[in-house]
Amino acid sequence: MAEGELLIKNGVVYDPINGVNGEKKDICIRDGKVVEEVKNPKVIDAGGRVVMPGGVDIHSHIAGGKVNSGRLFRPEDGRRGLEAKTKVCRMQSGYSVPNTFATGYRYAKMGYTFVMEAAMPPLAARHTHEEIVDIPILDNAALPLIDNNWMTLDYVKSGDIDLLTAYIAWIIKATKGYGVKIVNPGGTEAWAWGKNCDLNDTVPYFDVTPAEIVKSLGEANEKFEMPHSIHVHTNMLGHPGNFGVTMATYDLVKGIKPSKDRQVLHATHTQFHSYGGTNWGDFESKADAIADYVNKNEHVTIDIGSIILGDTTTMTADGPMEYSLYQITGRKWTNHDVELETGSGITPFLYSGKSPVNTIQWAIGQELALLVKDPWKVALTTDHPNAGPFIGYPILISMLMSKKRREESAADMHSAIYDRAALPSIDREYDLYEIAIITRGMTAKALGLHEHGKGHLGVGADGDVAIYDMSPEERDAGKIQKAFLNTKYTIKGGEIVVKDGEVVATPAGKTYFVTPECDDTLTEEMLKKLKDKFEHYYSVTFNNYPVQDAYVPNPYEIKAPMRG
Amino acid sequence: MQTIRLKLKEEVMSGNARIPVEVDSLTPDKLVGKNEAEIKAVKVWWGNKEENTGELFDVRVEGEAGSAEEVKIVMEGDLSRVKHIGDGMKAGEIEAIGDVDMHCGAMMTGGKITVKGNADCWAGREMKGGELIIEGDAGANLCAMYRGEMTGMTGGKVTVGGNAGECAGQYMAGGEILIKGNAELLAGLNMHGGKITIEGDAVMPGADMTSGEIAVKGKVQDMMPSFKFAEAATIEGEEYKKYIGDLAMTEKKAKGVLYVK
Amino acid sequence: MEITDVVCALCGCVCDDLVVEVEDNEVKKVKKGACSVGKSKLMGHGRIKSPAIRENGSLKECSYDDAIKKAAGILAAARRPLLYGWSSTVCEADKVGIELAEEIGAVIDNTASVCHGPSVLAIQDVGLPSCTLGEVKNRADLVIYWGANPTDAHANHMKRYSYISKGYWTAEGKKDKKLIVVDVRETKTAKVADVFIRIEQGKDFLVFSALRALLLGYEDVVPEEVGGVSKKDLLEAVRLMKEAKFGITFFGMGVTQSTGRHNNIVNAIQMTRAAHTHTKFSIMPMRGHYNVNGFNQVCTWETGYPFSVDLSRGYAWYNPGETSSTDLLVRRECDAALFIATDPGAHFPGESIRHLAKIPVIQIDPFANPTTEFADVVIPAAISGIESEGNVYRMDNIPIRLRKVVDTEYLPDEEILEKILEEVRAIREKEGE
Amino acid sequence: MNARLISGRTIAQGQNLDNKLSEEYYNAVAICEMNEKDMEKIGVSADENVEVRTSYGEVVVKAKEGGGNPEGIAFIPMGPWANAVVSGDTHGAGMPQYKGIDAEIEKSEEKVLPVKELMQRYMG
Repeated sequence: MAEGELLIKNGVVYDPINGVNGEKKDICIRDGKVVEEVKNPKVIDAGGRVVMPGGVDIHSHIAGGKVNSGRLFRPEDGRRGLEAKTKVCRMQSGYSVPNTFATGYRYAKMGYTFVMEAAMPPLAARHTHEEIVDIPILDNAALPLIDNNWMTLDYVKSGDIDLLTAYIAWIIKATKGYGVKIVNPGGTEAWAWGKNCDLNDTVPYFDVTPAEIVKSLGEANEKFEMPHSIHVHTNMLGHPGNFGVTMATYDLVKGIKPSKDRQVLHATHTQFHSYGGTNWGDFESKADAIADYVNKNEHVTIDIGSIILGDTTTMTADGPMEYSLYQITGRKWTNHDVELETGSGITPFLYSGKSPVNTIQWAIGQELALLVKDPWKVALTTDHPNAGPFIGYPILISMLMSKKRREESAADMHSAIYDRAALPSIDREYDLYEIAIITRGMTAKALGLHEHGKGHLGVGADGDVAIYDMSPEERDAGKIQKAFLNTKYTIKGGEIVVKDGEVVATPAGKTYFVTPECDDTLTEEMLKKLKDKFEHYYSVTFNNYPVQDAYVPNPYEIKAPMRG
Repeated sequence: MQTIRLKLKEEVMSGNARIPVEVDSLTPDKLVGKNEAEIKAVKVWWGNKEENTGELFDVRVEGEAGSAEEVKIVMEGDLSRVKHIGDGMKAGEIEAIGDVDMHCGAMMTGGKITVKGNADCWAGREMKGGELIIEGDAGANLCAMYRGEMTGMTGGKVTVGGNAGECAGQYMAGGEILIKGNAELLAGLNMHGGKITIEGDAVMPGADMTSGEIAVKGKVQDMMPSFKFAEAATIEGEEYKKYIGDLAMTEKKAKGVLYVK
Repeated sequence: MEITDVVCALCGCVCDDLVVEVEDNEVKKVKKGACSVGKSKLMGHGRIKSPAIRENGSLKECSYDDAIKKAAGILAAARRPLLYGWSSTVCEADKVGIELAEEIGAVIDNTASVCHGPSVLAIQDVGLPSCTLGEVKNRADLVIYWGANPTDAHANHMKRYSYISKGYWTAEGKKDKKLIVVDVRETKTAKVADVFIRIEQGKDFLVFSALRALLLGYEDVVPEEVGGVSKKDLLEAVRLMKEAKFGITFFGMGVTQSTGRHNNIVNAIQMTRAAHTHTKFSIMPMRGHYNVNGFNQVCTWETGYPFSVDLSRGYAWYNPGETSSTDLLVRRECDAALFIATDPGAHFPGESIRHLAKIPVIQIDPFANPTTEFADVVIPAAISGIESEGNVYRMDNIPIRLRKVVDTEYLPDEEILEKILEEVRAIREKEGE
Repeated sequence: MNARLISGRTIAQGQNLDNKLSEEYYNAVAICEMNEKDMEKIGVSADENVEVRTSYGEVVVKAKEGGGNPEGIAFIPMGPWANAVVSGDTHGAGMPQYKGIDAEIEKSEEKVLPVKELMQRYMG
């Protein structure tokens, strides 16, 4: 956080949380926070350019074990992003799996100031935090994986939602995590035996179903005033015909009342879950069905996980899915099952516009954004790096804002796009206000971060501002893309970190984490079972498990009291 | 025609440490149109510092050239720690007199390099076109891929007068390699295109190959146990056994052809 | 005073349930958890007493400041410095080391270079289907050690994690499991195996390929004997692999340091992939030092590459075989070297040491060793995991925080490196760079 | 006698990692384990010395029986004695040939050099 005052004048401001839609408006920042007025500020003349709050990414894989395994096994990706150190910046490497430094710089250049690491294996949480600390500029948080955890499975089986509540409180605290992440519930445990689970299959040896896991965690999460809902990667990712499972999963938590004014379930990288057909031959888009569900219901938000064409590195805790993908490509494949908790798989993948399947996938992500009517229910993501690297966001923004650009792109791609996807027939174009919603307003709200100064520019908000080098009237897709790739200015906590597309300062970011406050008696009872797990099945001790404070040198704690 | 003579100064290699000089900036296509003074000012890396070419090399330019095709670079002196000779070269000619260091002819797309001596590891790495002639021995990873890539050499022609080190032609996808001597362990590893001819002996050739062709005219030591004998074959009047492999990559993918005597 | 949950800073097992008795700021007894090697480390040995600088052939004691200044001067002036070691210290120190390497345009490399570097190269070719050690403990009914001898090198490994340990689906310990050992020698580990397969030295690659072919069903092409192993024995191994519910191969330097090197590991991983078409199968390198993996992790997230990283151009150029320590030294490329928490004097081929004797060498280590014999600057350090804390990564990528059990006057590695970095920057500023 | 030489870890070597200038380390590491038949072949009994020669150097170490070695395989624990004779050629992979070096082993009357003297051979 910078000390002193900053005045940004002559900007055209898009601040959806505060209902500001393209108003010429000054922004005053003092000591890192937005204030009513300033007396003796440093002045930035935005010169009629587009001004937005710092971007908030709701779902990205930028730090931790599998991200690093992705970097480690792809030296060939590393050399696609090499940049020498400068007086300000450390060395950079990587395209789909950039090093920590490049991650911070490249996000900041796009005007982002907060990124949620979307999957943290609890047992390896220290690793995620070590990397987060090494990512310059950005504020971060991480979502621990809780759904394939034996403790969770045991409590779901016995129906002890209160004890499950005590457990998720403990594990979120122990990992310095932010909320409840669910990835292929039950399927990842099954994968430890080389198997997988559909929504109503029984998890081997545990006698519970994925559906029961989602519902129980949904209920448990709402026992606290958690800033975020459960964050769900539904079963059968990437399988033709999975859209039914996806909607059935949404339905599971429909009746649960949220503890705060937000969704009950955030469904992530929905593109991978909106597939019709029965095999890769008759594969088709079902984005319309998913969008229709989201339009008709209030308890679900989604992020799109849209494809960026080209080579990338796929990585997920969904081990069986990565295995299927590797079997298709025959390329290198890393798998890492984590005892009693989760797993992960990684394999490189090339999305080609010549492939009918990839083309339809490419259309689906954008269809979701365009068919969900209320932008407050949808977030822009590429599930970095799964559907493509985050530096592809500006491409997506330009696509959503320009039907012409979509048409031009579709013309170069496989003709399946005209038969088995809806994209070519959609006329909608996003405006800048809507872009601001799906890249900061909605994401901050869905994560509950708007109450902590993120995603908006109201008085008291963090002084995180992006000034894009474009006028609000700009319609040229190429120029829009360019503007969103490299800001004129990015300001983080009142400090100019990017100027004219170059990183000029690299302050350390903060780590956001949630402390759910659970009843002591419940916790005591839960701990008996947990300690038994450590005694007999974990390979580390109970006392060495929780993430020590040393791993979070710049903490931002959010307390989540139990619901009264 | 133009000849650019670059002779490495003796003092560059006279210290306790023999710090490599990296000359990827000195190819005919990059030097064409430059006069002697300008060439002397071209930067080359020597350890962690960039130096002027003229500081490290005696530079002499003879003749004129209208295009890179008309440029011939002759490198002399102790070149055994001069790396990246002809790396990325597009056209013209380089003649290196003596043993050269790693990455000679790496990524080259055109032109011709002649090494009058041995070439260290990664000669012709990821080569796409042109011709590389190594009159002596080649080190390991001749014409191979860069770490992690699935494609090595894709085009061009490489001739090794002597022996080649381990993993010659790894992940090769196209082009031709002729090794007049022996090939060490695992020539043609992961090969999926192109042709390797080994006039001498080879050890475990063709492992994990899925396409392309390897012919070994000498002895094969440690034949891979996962190749299937197909038929007898005659090449240039000589009897060979033709094997198909590598079945360890599954039968569906095993389309590599290995000729042994 | 009894301290529990102490983490052993010796090998890649990183056992974290040690109980240690400390009195008068000294480890008096290791009561529980450690193997004899770990115990020996905790009980301590003679230390380097003071920083020292070599003058006229012999080391003269000096202050920390003087030694650090001297070290910084050597590094700042070098055109191709090598910074090597990093595996027996904590990630926090490794991070500073990488920043130092970046500042001076050095090559930074860790001991993986001479132990499991080939495994990393293999992973870069084909990936690594693996798991954490607790998965093995709870599920594995088939354990294979290939070119690995845990009885000597990772003495707690079988007991804590694999063959002997008891877990959820393996409540009876070794009664529920089969152990196959593949090696050139009949090691102590081989002696307790259910099946010992003796292999001809240097022929691992062939044997892996034969097993792959058999696992994929091409029995007809495999000859009667491969690499000194009969087809009958190979078929028996394949039967055990296919019948297992959860198989794991642990491999060691018997494979990485032999003829074929990284390609042996590629083939071992390919064998695992082939076995995975039948059942759940994983593979894991038996990483040697307690934090050899940690350096690889830190170096990867900071530079994009795990070891042997050449930063001379300001960005990373990674190419083991070129940028690895042995090559740099045998080829006499580097003009200065810093060794931290390692001992090339004992562990590098003689040819490399011949070059080290000719160039300035800085050593940071708690203990005198063969490297001390030719070091020009010697800087004693606190012992990580006993006298200072920090993060390390177990062989299965699990991060664990080392605990500090006694106090010390010696500076931790991290602080020594920070001071050198600061000094280097001061020199550069003076030079106007 | 011709043999293939390999080096590797042992318990006693590990116990003295931080203690390399000691006699314990010297006793644990300056040894060569061989098959009994091989020892007979060169006429050496346990605790007598052998000279191990390769194209990369030569070293004198104490002979030891066993170690599970088949005939023709000799084992020296990893350390400065083994490294006096291993190859630094990494074949483009960064890894020296620590295992599988062709060696010639004969009985020797020379003494086994202590660490410091061994290191002195590299100076000058």
